[in-house]
Amino acid sequence: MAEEDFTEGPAHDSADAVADRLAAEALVVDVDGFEGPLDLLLTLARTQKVDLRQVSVLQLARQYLAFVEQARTLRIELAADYLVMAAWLAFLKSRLLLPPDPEEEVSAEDLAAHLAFQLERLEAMRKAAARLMARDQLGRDVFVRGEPQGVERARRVTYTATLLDLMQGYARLRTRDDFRPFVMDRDGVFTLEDALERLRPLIGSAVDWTDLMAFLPDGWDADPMRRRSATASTFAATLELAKTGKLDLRQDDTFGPIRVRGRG
Amino acid sequence: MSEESLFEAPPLAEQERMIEAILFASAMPVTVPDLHARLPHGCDAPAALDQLRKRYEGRGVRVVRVGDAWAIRTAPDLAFLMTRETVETRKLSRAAIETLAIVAYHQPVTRAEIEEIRGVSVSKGTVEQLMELDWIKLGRRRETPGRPVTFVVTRAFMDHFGLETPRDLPGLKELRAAGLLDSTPPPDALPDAPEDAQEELFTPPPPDED
Amino acid sequence: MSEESLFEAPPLAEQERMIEAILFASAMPVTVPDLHARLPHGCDAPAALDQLRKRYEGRGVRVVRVGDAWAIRTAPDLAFLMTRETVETRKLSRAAIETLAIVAYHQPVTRAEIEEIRGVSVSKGTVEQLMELDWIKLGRRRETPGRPVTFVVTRAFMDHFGLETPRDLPGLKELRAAGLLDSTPPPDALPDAPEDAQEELFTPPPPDED
Repeated sequence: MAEEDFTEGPAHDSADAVADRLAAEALVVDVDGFEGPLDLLLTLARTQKVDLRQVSVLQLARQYLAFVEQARTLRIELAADYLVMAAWLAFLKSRLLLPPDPEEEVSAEDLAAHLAFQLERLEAMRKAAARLMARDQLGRDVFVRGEPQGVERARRVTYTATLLDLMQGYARLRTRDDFRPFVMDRDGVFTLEDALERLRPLIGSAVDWTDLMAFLPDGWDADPMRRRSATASTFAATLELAKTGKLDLRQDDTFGPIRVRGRG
Repeated sequence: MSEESLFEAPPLAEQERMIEAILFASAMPVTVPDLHARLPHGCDAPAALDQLRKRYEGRGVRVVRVGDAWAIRTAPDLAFLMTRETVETRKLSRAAIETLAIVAYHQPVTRAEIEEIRGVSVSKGTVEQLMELDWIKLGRRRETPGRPVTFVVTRAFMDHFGLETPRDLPGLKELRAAGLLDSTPPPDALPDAPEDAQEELFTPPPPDED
Repeated sequence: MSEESLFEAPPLAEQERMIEAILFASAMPVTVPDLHARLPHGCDAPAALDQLRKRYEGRGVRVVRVGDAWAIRTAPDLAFLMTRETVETRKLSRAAIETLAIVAYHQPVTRAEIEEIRGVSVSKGTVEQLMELDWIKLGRRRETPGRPVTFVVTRAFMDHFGLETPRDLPGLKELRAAGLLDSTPPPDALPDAPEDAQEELFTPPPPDED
């Protein structure tokens, strides 16, 4: 595939050579523009103007070492990986020039072939990247819906509970009930409010003096606790109503029955 | 390109494709003057729009007029495709379960009674949630001072929990047999006399429920 | 839901309309499972998509496949009309473009492999930028010593570059045939990317891989 024979030494006699030299200088000055030694090697390989499969690795090694040497004379600082590559290429160059050593596990030709493969692969990836970027791209060549209609999310929540949850919940409550801290049990208490509520409608009809005990609610006189509570609150209620002028109270003698009369 | 357009407008079918692409990609409805500004010189946007509109008749999207502009919109009969209902299942809160249990075991029951049994006030939200779930409903008013409303469980409640009647709910004895009530004294000893209540002062506190 | 399935799926033409509406409404590609989830039960999205795609051949917009998803996009030849919609994108660095191509052609690929191919270390910013663009993402870990993470390209990448499948990458077959996508480990003596080379000074060589 070589389009021309290339000499291994530097060219002297053509305009091409001048151009090559200028290019080489540009390379050195532009060392920051390279993406590492492999990139530099690929650029150098291109100057051989051959298919990368035919590239002369030996020549490439010389080109690279010459480049590094030149950079050194120009006092350009090269990154460590350029120098590592230079050392390795110097080693490869010497191996390629010597007759093959049967003791060596990896032949110099294998190493050279792999380097050529790496260069070819990098070149292939560059071309692939260029082709990829040349494709029709979204937002540049191809366009999406300008007025997208979002999917409305209607979220519905359902609650679950099992019969076991229910039973456990109830059991929990009953358990707590058994152990609840002491509170006044209100079952046996007839409150002042209850008594007022009860007395108000009754008092209008009590035109004559009536024993207070007659106003106790039904069923509250059997149990002494309940009778005491009902009596107390009914008495308190009569005091309340007497104060507002709804009834009169009288007690004829100490510990005698308390009697009530409505004022109409 | 621009030189070409000076001479001849693209064929109407091509104008139609162009408008189709413009309407599709535009974030807003596009007016006819706007279309003319964007199309090659000499195009007849109204004629091309007319064709495009006919092309989309009966399709999943339609070319519609929005004021003095044009847009592509979803066909109204397919609007249902644009909402997606997600159903999320959640466990009922402890407060709600307890309230529900009390209504189920004690119905008809007033809010005050529920609060007395739970020992805490019942939030409005809890009752509302249970009513929304259609598991409890209002029963008859209690014929006591204030005529408080009562709550009862619903048919839906019984369906959900697989009960024929509320009486099918396991009783305290059964709860105990199922190991749900193990750390407690028998229910007969429930405190209704103050003596019992006082005894409790000396009973060690129950183990942590949760 | 199970009751619904007793009903027949809508006719194919109707399914086509529905898919048309769904794809028009979305700026992002919609997957086939997603379509099935939104369509009535029993629909055959692939068959309807096939019809829909044919219907839009040669139109101003096209039905395109992006992996297992589908989208409607404007025809590329009409890009000149879309100057208003054009999105200015940040110019990608050469390193980013190459890294993207390597991930696309070699996926799943580890960072070390990318570095091997480019001959330089990959900066963190490059990978981050590509991940931010949602063009590459983490793939599965490689089951080799160290279990390194791998990178793969995303659906957004395919959508952006108009690829139906990762196999549609330009020149993929030729590259593969030429052996340029093989992961050939370098012969021992080749220098690696600097960090790795340094690491190896201190790390014992990994056990032989199978």
